[in-house]
Amino acid sequence: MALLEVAELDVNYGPLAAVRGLSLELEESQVAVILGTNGAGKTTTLNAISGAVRARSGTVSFDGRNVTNSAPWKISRSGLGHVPEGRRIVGPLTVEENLLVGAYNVRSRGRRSELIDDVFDTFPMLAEKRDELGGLLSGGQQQMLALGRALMAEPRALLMDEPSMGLAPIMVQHVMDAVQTIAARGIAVLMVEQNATAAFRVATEVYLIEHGEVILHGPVDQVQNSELVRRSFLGI
Amino acid sequence: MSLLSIVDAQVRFGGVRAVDGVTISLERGNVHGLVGPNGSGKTTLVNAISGFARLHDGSVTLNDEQISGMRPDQIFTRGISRTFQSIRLLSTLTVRENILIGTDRARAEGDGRGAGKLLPRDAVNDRVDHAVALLGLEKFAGDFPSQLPYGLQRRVEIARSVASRPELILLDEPFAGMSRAERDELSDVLIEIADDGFTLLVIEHDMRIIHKICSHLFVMNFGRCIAEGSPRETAELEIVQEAYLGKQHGTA
Amino acid sequence: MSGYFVDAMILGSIYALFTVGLSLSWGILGVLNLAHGSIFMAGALSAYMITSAGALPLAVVLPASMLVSGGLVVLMELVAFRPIRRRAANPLAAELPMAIASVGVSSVLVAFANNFTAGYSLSLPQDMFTVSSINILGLTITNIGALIVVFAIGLTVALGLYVARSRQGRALKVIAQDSYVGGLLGISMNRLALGTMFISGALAGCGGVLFSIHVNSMHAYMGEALLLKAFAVIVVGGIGSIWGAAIGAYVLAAAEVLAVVSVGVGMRDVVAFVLIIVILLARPQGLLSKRKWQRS
Amino acid sequence: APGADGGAPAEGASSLTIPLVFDATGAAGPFASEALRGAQLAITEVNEAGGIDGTLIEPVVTDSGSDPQQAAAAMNRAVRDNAPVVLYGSGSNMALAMAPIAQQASTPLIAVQSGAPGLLENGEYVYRSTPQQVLFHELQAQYLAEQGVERVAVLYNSDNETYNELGSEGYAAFGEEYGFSVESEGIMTADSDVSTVTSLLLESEPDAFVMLLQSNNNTVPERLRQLGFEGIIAGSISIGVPTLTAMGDLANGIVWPDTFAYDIECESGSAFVEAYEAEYGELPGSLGASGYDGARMMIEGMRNAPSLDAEGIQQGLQTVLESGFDEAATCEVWFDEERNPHSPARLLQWQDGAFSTIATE
Amino acid sequence: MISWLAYYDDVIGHMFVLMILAFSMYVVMRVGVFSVASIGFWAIAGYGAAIADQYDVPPLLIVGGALLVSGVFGLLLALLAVRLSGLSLTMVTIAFVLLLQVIVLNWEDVTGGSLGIFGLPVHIGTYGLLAVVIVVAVLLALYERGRTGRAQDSLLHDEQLAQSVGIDIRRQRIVALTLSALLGGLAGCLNVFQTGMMVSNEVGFHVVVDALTMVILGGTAAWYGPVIGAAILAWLPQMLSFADEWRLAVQGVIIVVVLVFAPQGAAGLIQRLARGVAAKRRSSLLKRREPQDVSA
Ligand SMILES: Nc1ncnc2c1ncn2[C@@H]1O[C@H](COP(=O)(O)OP(=O)(O)OP(=O)(O)O)[C@@H](O)[C@H]1O
Ligand SMILES: Nc1ncnc2c1ncn2[C@@H]1O[C@H](COP(=O)(O)OP(=O)(O)OP(=O)(O)O)[C@@H](O)[C@H]1O
Ligand SMILES: CC(C)C[C@H](N)C(=O)O
Ligand SMILES: [Mg+2]
Ligand SMILES: [Mg+2]
Repeated sequence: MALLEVAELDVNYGPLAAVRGLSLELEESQVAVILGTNGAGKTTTLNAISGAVRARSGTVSFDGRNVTNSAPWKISRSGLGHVPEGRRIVGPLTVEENLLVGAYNVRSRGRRSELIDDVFDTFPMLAEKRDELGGLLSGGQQQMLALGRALMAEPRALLMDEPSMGLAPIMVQHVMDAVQTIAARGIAVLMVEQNATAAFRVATEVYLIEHGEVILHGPVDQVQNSELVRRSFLGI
Repeated sequence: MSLLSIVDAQVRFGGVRAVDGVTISLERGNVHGLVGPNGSGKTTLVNAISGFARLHDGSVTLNDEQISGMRPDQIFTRGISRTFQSIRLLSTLTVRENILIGTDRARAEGDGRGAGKLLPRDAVNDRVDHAVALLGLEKFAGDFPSQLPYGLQRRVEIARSVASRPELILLDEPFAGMSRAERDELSDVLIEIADDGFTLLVIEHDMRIIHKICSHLFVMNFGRCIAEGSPRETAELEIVQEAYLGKQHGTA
Repeated sequence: MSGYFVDAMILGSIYALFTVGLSLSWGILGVLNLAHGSIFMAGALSAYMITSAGALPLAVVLPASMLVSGGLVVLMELVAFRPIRRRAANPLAAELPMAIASVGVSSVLVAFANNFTAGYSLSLPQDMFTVSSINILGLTITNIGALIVVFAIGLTVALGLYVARSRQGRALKVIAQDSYVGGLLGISMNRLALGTMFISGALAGCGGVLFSIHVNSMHAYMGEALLLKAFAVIVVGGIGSIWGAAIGAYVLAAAEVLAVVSVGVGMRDVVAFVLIIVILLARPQGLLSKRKWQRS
Repeated sequence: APGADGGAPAEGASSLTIPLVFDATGAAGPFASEALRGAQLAITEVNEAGGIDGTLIEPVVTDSGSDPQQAAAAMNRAVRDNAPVVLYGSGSNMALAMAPIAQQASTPLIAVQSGAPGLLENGEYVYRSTPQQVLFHELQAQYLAEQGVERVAVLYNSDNETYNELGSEGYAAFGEEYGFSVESEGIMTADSDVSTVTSLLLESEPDAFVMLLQSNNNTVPERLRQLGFEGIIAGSISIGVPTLTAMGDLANGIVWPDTFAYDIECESGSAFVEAYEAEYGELPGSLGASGYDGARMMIEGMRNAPSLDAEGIQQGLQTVLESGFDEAATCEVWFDEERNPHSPARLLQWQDGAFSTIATE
Repeated sequence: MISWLAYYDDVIGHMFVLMILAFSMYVVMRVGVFSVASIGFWAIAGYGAAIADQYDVPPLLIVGGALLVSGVFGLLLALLAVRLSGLSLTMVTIAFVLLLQVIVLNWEDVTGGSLGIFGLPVHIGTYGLLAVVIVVAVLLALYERGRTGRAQDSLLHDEQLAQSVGIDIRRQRIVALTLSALLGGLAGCLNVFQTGMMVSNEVGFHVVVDALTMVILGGTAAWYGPVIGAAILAWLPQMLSFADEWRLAVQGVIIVVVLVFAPQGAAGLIQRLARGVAAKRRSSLLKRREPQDVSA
């Protein structure tokens, strides 16, 4: 059975159906990418999985347990991390404190400092800014911090909403490498990404959604050849 | 004569030299690209031009008038508008109203000293309608921003800045969060705007777009402008490849 | 002269007990609880009600009253603050409605107390705690005065360390800023908010009980004057800062005692208000200012 | 048509609606609500005895909220309802707001308590039914002098006009007359911390400490004890038996002047005490007596009135001014040339849970 | 109907006065300036008018003087306070009001101390007040239409954005603070003209709370917010007279309930409903979008 299973998910904003009958599955160590134009319902899907918006119907199960419409904090504690759209760094906390709250449910002080060291290894730029307030970082630095913060919780699956947004090309590569590394450690990754070229380097599965529905789904090498994906997302 | 000249600009935050002696100029009617690694000072440079960051040293001159030291609203009045890297829309106003506030304080043309009269209401409406159409927002004009997906919110942000028809438009990562097709669409819009005689400075990480729309490129690193010139030549430079693009990324 | 020093210490401690909780809920959850004075009173009133059922020592009555006053604030959080926060467009937009709602709650509490006491001042029974004078370091102070000072300093330090050092303390700062992210990080906004509100109420209740023993009186309006003083205390220390509130409390108390002694009793209230104006015009962020964290 | 709180009489022609405006809530609430109970008792009594020549009094109570504007609004409403007379208790501020309206509309207004000096100057339609406190504090000053007191400290509420006058001028004058020096300090009623000001007053080493306070009557003695003060503690009518009882030992020896106490020794007084206790299940205090006497004065005015309308009752009240009235909780009430009421005063002292009279006028 | 109007003449008149006071609070709140200085000007103009009235100064001259004095002082205060933001400004202005209260209570010869000034002629009736309210409301409604309204919104929610689109936030705030002072002064003056008295109850923290309650209950979304808020506050005490000593408690509960269901106040609720209609219209548009439309 898959680690994360979404079945027939429906989400509405008032009268608007933002997600319709969406299903997806994610195994350990798997990296899946969701593609879609603006307004397709990508962010809404991730938010529904982590409990931040209510699903009207359908189920989300994580690790064999039904977590549909549970409180976000409960879902997060069960091991599902989420890097939100637009970074959402806590401005008045320092970089280090931002990372520490990421590890809110890691009780051991020692473990927390190990995790911080790992993040600083991955993003040395954050180590330099350790005592700077999160709100004062540059856009890209904040994106790194958001990623690092999610890793601090030692998640078993990670939702990432456009992780490459605002990152310089060299950093995009770096982040995708990092994704590959964590997936190799057994973590499942579901990412929404507009930079399909970069995402396809590390992803195994692709979901293309439109108007809240999955219109195309398959392994990367197959989907890559689809006319729709080539035209809209790869520009080939 | 250049539209905007920045001479030896310095912005410091405590010990951090976010902008460290930048001297560049922008030519009328051109689309200028501004790239650089994360934290290299691009946004801060835009802040310095638009009056949101105080210069510790150096100067910014627009049409021979020194604008460094002025307040942001005074600088806007002189014909510079900008977007923000993190989206800033007013949740209580509709999309159309959000675009309107960008033009409400625009001055009638021909003055340039910021003392001109406010635009008549009709002219404001025309400009806003034009911007709405340009960015394909007609269908969303009556919506509230929080109801829009990220990519469309970005377009509203851009429309607000463009609608006032300033001499210089500063765009901080306008393409963020857009798919490839959407980027192409938006880049055509920006080219169209430049063709109308406006000057643009665009911060962007997508080199493909940079090559497509820019006639001149600035590269920043550690607060300094380390290279400038035509996008193609500049991107070839080893120093740029190393600091910014990474090894495998020679071509787009 | 040392008598006035003791006065200032006790007064400052009362201000601290009162203000620290107010500052906590305001700075962290954006709840400017204008019913805090009534909660202070409710602590004292509940002590009165508890002891009227039978003679009990302070060691029992105090925790019980703190439970009552903390519980009242928890109730306020549940019926008023949480629903308002949930319905408001953003955290900032909820602040004033929550403050005004707390005024509403306050008038309920005061009306209850007023009807219960028939408008009279009551005294807590003497057998709960016998006030006597003691001598510490050459200063003469009543035992209740000493207790107030000890509680104020002890509780403030404990709370200050908790907020600064603990994981809950950090989490509180997250939910103050962005409850959406708090949820994604596994922080339960509701639980932490309840905990915070409880602490703030319990501290006020503790202050109320000790104060009413100290002055041998409690009545429906006993907390109102303190609320206005608390504004000055918070302004001096900076909103949301525990240490700031404590320092502000003693600064104000010392300034007031000094003013009464050297200028006149009429000057006493002027001190607090002039302090607010002068400090804010000179240093808009308060004496212990926080770093700015917003950029464009 | 106008609402529930006024207008046409409810039960036929034989009842007369009289507005009772009282500060049931707000700063003056504790005092006025007791006064209101006293007033209602007097009205019930007269109704049970058949009313005034067969006309029953139908009281309609309005709460001023201790707010002068609300009190004035209530007075305006009474005028519009053609009320023949209005009874008010107890704060001076509210009375002063109502008085000009009453005078202008020629509607008699009887104020209970409301000791502000200028009240009666509003004109002949404005009456006061209870003696100003300054009239009987002289008894207390006399007592202090007899006890050999040389220095007196006075702590008063500067935001209550009665106490402000008494504290800032009254006692200074007494001091000159009876040969003691006076140090005084004013505080607000809402001040809850009196420690420093008490210490300050004790610096002059007084032999007596006078509290002219609406609140803090129990905190000040506690503070005085903490500071080791051993002189006489004197108070005023606002101390009240419940507060004294609650204070326990602390209250022993406290003296205060009053025109009433529930052991009062005259027929009308003890009848009042008995009736009040029967009605409300507790013994009346000074304010209950004031309210009762206010209503008594109104009833006397009505009895003497040629007709039960404003003009008639005004004439009746003018008669009362000359004759005074007995059947009062304070035994008897008479009026001086300035139309100020007087009653026999006495000085009370608290000891071990009960008071005793230690001096009379 | 006519008799009802005549009967409640003073309540209605008072309601109109409160509306002008609420407008005064509203014009600053609307641009994100949380100043309660209005109450200060209400008090200054009120006492000024009452004192002048005692010397039989012609009413129109008094109004002119009140406007002049509050305008000038308002401008001075604005220049001093404009650099304070958010709650710091609130605190300074609260301190300003409380300081005025101390002055009023202590400067007996002039202000009548705790008693006040009574027995002044009534200069304005309900219809006169209604006319003033209508004029002010129309002016405000015209003022906040379109351009200025949007600028106010941007000031309220995002200063940096406001600056970036050419709005001089400092100037806007000074204008708003001065306008607020003028309206506050006007309201204070009319209050005296309507009631014929000025009392110390009209300055102090509870007046601040009342005024805030009006603005928050009504909402700051549009000019009709304060109108609704003032109407509620003027009539609640009348309608709740049945509750006797529990009146304030009932009033408190009502305020809490309203805020829980409409944290943006009545005006916010009205706008939300209007917004709901807009959203419905949109969603039907969206559904009709064809797939190729988007990917093109
Ligand atoms: N809070 C909201 N209220 C109403 N409608 C909303 C809300 N949030 C999103 N929507 C609508 O739901 C749909 C899906 O939005 P969503 O944010 O999930 O898109 P997305 O795929 O993440 O787009 P983008 O790439 O621009 O981020 C859009 O039509 C959007 O307008
Ligand atoms: N207000 C500030 N206070 C402190 N440091 C700041 C402030 N603004 C910027 N910085 C620092 O200055 C440096 C440059 O930031 P800037 O935002 O200009 O980078 P950028 O080039 O726009 O990066 P990105 O591509 O990530 O957006 C960063 O290290 C940032 O942390
Ligand atoms: C103590 C109170 C009964 C005094 C009363 N308020 C008066 O003005 O006379
Ligand atoms: Mg999205
Ligand atoms: Mg940037």
